[in-house]
Amino acid sequence: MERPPDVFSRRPSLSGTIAPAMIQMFHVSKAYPGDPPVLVDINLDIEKGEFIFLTGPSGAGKSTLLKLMFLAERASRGQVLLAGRNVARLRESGIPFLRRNIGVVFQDFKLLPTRTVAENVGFTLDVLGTARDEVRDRSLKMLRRVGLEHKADVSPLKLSGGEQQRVSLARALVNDPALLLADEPTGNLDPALTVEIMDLLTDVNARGTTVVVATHDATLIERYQKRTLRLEKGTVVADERGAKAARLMSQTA
Amino acid sequence: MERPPDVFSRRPSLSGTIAPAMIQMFHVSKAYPGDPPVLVDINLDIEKGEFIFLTGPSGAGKSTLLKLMFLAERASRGQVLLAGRNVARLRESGIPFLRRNIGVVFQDFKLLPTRTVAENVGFTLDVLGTARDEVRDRSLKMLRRVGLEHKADVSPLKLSGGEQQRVSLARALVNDPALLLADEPTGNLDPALTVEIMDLLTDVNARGTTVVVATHDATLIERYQKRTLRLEKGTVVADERGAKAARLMSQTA
Amino acid sequence: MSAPAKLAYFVRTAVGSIVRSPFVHVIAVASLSLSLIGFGVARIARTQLDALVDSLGGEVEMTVYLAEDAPEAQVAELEQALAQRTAGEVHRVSPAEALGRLATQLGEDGKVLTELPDNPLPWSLEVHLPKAARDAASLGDLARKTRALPFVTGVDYGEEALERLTLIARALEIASLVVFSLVFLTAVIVVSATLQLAIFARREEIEIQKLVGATDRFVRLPFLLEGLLQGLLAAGLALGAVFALVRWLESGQTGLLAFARLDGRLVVQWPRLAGELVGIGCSLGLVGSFIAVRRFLRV
Amino acid sequence: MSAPAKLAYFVRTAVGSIVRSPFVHVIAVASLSLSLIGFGVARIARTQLDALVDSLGGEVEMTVYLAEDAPEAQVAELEQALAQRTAGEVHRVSPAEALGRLATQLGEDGKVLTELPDNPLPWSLEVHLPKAARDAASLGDLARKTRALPFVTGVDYGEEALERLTLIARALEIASLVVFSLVFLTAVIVVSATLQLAIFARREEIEIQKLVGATDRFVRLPFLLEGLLQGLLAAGLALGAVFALVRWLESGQTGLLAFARLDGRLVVQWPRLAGELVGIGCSLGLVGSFIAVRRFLRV
Ligand SMILES: Nc1ncnc2c1ncn2[C@@H]1O[C@H](COP(=O)(O)OP(=O)(O)OP(=O)(O)O)[C@@H](O)[C@H]1O
Ligand SMILES: Nc1ncnc2c1ncn2[C@@H]1O[C@H](COP(=O)(O)OP(=O)(O)OP(=O)(O)O)[C@@H](O)[C@H]1O
Ligand SMILES: [Mg+2]
Ligand SMILES: [Mg+2]
Repeated sequence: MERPPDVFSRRPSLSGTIAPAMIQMFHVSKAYPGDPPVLVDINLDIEKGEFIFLTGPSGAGKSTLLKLMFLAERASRGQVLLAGRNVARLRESGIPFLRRNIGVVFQDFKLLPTRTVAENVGFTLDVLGTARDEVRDRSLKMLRRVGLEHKADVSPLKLSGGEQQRVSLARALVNDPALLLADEPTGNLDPALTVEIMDLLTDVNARGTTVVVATHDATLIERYQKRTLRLEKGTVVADERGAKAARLMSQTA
Repeated sequence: MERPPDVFSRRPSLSGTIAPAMIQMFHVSKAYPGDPPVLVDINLDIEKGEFIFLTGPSGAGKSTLLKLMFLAERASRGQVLLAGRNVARLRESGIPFLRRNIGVVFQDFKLLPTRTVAENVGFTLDVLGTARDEVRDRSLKMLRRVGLEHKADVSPLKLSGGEQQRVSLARALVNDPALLLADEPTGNLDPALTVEIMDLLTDVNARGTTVVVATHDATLIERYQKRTLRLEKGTVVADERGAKAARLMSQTA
Repeated sequence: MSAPAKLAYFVRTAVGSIVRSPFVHVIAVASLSLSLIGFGVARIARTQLDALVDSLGGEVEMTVYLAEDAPEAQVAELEQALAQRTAGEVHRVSPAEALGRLATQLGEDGKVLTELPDNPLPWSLEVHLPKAARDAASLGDLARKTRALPFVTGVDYGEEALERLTLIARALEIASLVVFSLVFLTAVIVVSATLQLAIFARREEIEIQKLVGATDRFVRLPFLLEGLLQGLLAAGLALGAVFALVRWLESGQTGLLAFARLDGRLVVQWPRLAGELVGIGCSLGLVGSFIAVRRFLRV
Repeated sequence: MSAPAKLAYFVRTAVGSIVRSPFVHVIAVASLSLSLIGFGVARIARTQLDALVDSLGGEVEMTVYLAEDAPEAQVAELEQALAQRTAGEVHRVSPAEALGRLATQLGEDGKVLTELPDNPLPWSLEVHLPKAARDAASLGDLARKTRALPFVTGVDYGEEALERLTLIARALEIASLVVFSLVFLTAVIVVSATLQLAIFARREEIEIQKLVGATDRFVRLPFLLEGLLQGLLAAGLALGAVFALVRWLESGQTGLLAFARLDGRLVVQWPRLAGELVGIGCSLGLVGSFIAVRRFLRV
């Protein structure tokens, strides 16, 4: 079996060298065959431990950008580096091991209707070969954190939209990934729950996980004051890392 | 063929009698077998031509309430009247004709990946037996209104989340229904598009369609100042028809 | 919408679905046509096997040996009675004719007969038995009664050969029953299974159609049309395959036909076979999709 | 996780999937076991048909008639040569023995022989031909050469019967080839088709597994196990069905066995048949799911 790339390790490098960034993109473009390009000349640098909002109008390319990050799609041009590793050079058989370090909340949830909620969450651990009891334990614990422990043994078909979204989040977080990609993780949640889930995400982030959240919710961006990338028509039109303090000031003023 | 119930007619009753309400619910409860009840003793009266927001936390029962309105589910107890007609007395074979007057935007979109976007939108018209060319014409016109004419001949699989949501809305509106039920229709849209779509809905409402929108978006409810039903744990905890003016005043003050 | 326009819509939908997801349809058509090929081959084989049984049986005769002093009137009466009971032809055979035949029959050994001082053979009656009369039990009965007549010295009718023939016919009956029911069972299960899976793969479509107000009939019709189209297609393919098989057999490379004594030609009633295949194919397709669509219509 | 624990996980997953969506699995197992029943029946029928051909052929003999003055040394030499060439038994038959046999053979007609003044039959050699030697062409050659010997007056060997026997054997060969390939084709298509549809219905699961970091092997293994389980189950069912069929035939209600002269018993090597069915079932299941899973593994 191939070794998982341990560059994802969150422990500080003992040799004292500078740890590589979590995600780097150099002049990345993405076009689906037969269509105009969706992403054009993207340059990105997301450090380990950052919390990033990704925003922009519908169809701007947010989901596509996230797909490039967990290798559901490959860039048409340019270089994508994950934890310093050039993914273009990665063999097909290496992808699974890379993905085990990445949790993804899909915009359409992607839950299996034939499994229970707990089994859906445990999927990520099953793949790692975790023992059965431990899978169940950790799945339940994670479900409790998103407020759905009581729905553990129910089919996702029987859940409301917001409940499904939280299950998808639980699945993404259950194996404590180094990188969390969340595509519109609060789109079906009421404001109170949104705060709870965002607290969970900041908590996870505080413990070292790099978090990228695609969202349309302006209130969220305003409230949390994190670095925000704004995509429009496939290009990054704003990277408000520096503007953050400014905006914060203008509001408190 | 059975006649469609023409009680949905939006023309004023010639005989001068009072037109029945669009949706009425009396002591309606809904429990899925084996689970605690999802809706408890709901009483509702939605007049023809109203614009209603339905809000409440995740899992409160909003989608379930909408399902009762287009007969995807039947009430466990109580009476549901659609356009004055008691749906409990409706035969199974009458349901399709009733549904033809109701447009539904599903929370999970429910688009067919094997058809093009235009075909998905035209589905509603096909069912009515509309001629082929007219189906195409009206579908394209509707797609233009949601800003997706250029994606007409593409599979929904190739659309972004927000684009899919708008296709679902186009399908719901293409046959100019008397009643529109929209479950979280802007959950995947950016603020600018949300305004556009809401404008479309108010426009449709102005032309006589009764509109019920389930949403988590507080900004929406605040901005549009419509009658808002708030569900919590399966019961209506607030019906802010009267409070509307008051809130409006408190904000402008 | 007018009726033909509506039909056009349904046909378009059915064809569209076949074009869109060819995979499930290819499988359904393949399994349907395999079943139909099985049917066609069994059908032709049955005819050929009947011919084979006949050729194996050859001529079946009953010979009645007459006493030297048999009275002409009674012999004539017996002749008539036998002709009537067996519906066969009856010939009177003279001793000289009988000796000649015997000599031919014996081949090399027959030479001994030429050395006979005089013809020891009696007059006899030869009954050619038509197929219908070749029934071991009733022939045995007839032979016993004839043997009892005072002017009859003996009756031969190839008992053993006849019994074996009866057994062959019966065995073929059973064998074709077993094969037929196996083929039929396979066809029904496989066809309805593939169609159910095909529709299972499209339950989403059915669900959405019903949610936007389609009647059950509206949902069902394109599926039924699909089943019909699949049946037609499968029948065409099966007919082609059976035709090719028959031509191959007739080409003489196999020797199968020489054996069945058909001069290298199979007697196949093509129009009838085509009709049967199309009929069965369409019914299987229709019934299969009907059953299948019913399972997923409850939304 | 340890290897046995991992295996347990895969078995659990496979069994779980069978329990969760029994529908597709029932279909797959049904079509698999129908194919296996077809195979089993064909297998047994082939053995029985071989026996049938033998029984139809009966004894095949060659008779060599010797001249009255045939020199003993050369006759003995011929005897040896024939025994060697045909690998059969050779008997010398005296004129008296030959006449006796002829009389019996002729039945009623045989009475004429008792009236012969003296025995006109020559000495002869009778060659019992074993199965292997029953080849029309080489026997014809042998007969021609023997006939050319000065002390041989004639050779008979039932040319016509032998040729027919050869034809029957050949026809059965061809027929079973056609049936076998039809059954086999059906089996392969149907099994891989149902398994593909079964997996098609679960492409979502495969997609999600791959998205959360499952290796191809991890995705594939439960499907392969499922195929294996299906194969085993189908083999068991098929074996049961074939066993029931054989018992039914042996019960004598059909008369099929009396015909094949097997005293109402079919000679079936059950352990071997069971092994073959399990082997074929498991391979079909494995290969089918392997092909099927490959189609949907690219996510
Ligand atoms: N598989 C595909 N093939 C072709 N075009 C695609 C495909 N997937 C996405 N697109 C197109 O790429 C563009 C960007 O899609 P993407 O899903 O990245 O948008 P997004 O920013 O996530 O939008 P949203 O906020 O609505 O989810 C869209 O116009 C979409 O139609
Ligand atoms: N088919 C079902 N069987 C059993 N329980 C169900 C079923 N559908 C929904 N529920 C339950 O009913 C409750 C209400 O669900 P509903 O979908 O109506 O919520 P909602 O208000 O739309 O929530 P959201 O905002 O998250 O979409 C949830 O707790 C859900 O688990
Ligand atoms: Mg998106
Ligand atoms: Mg909902």
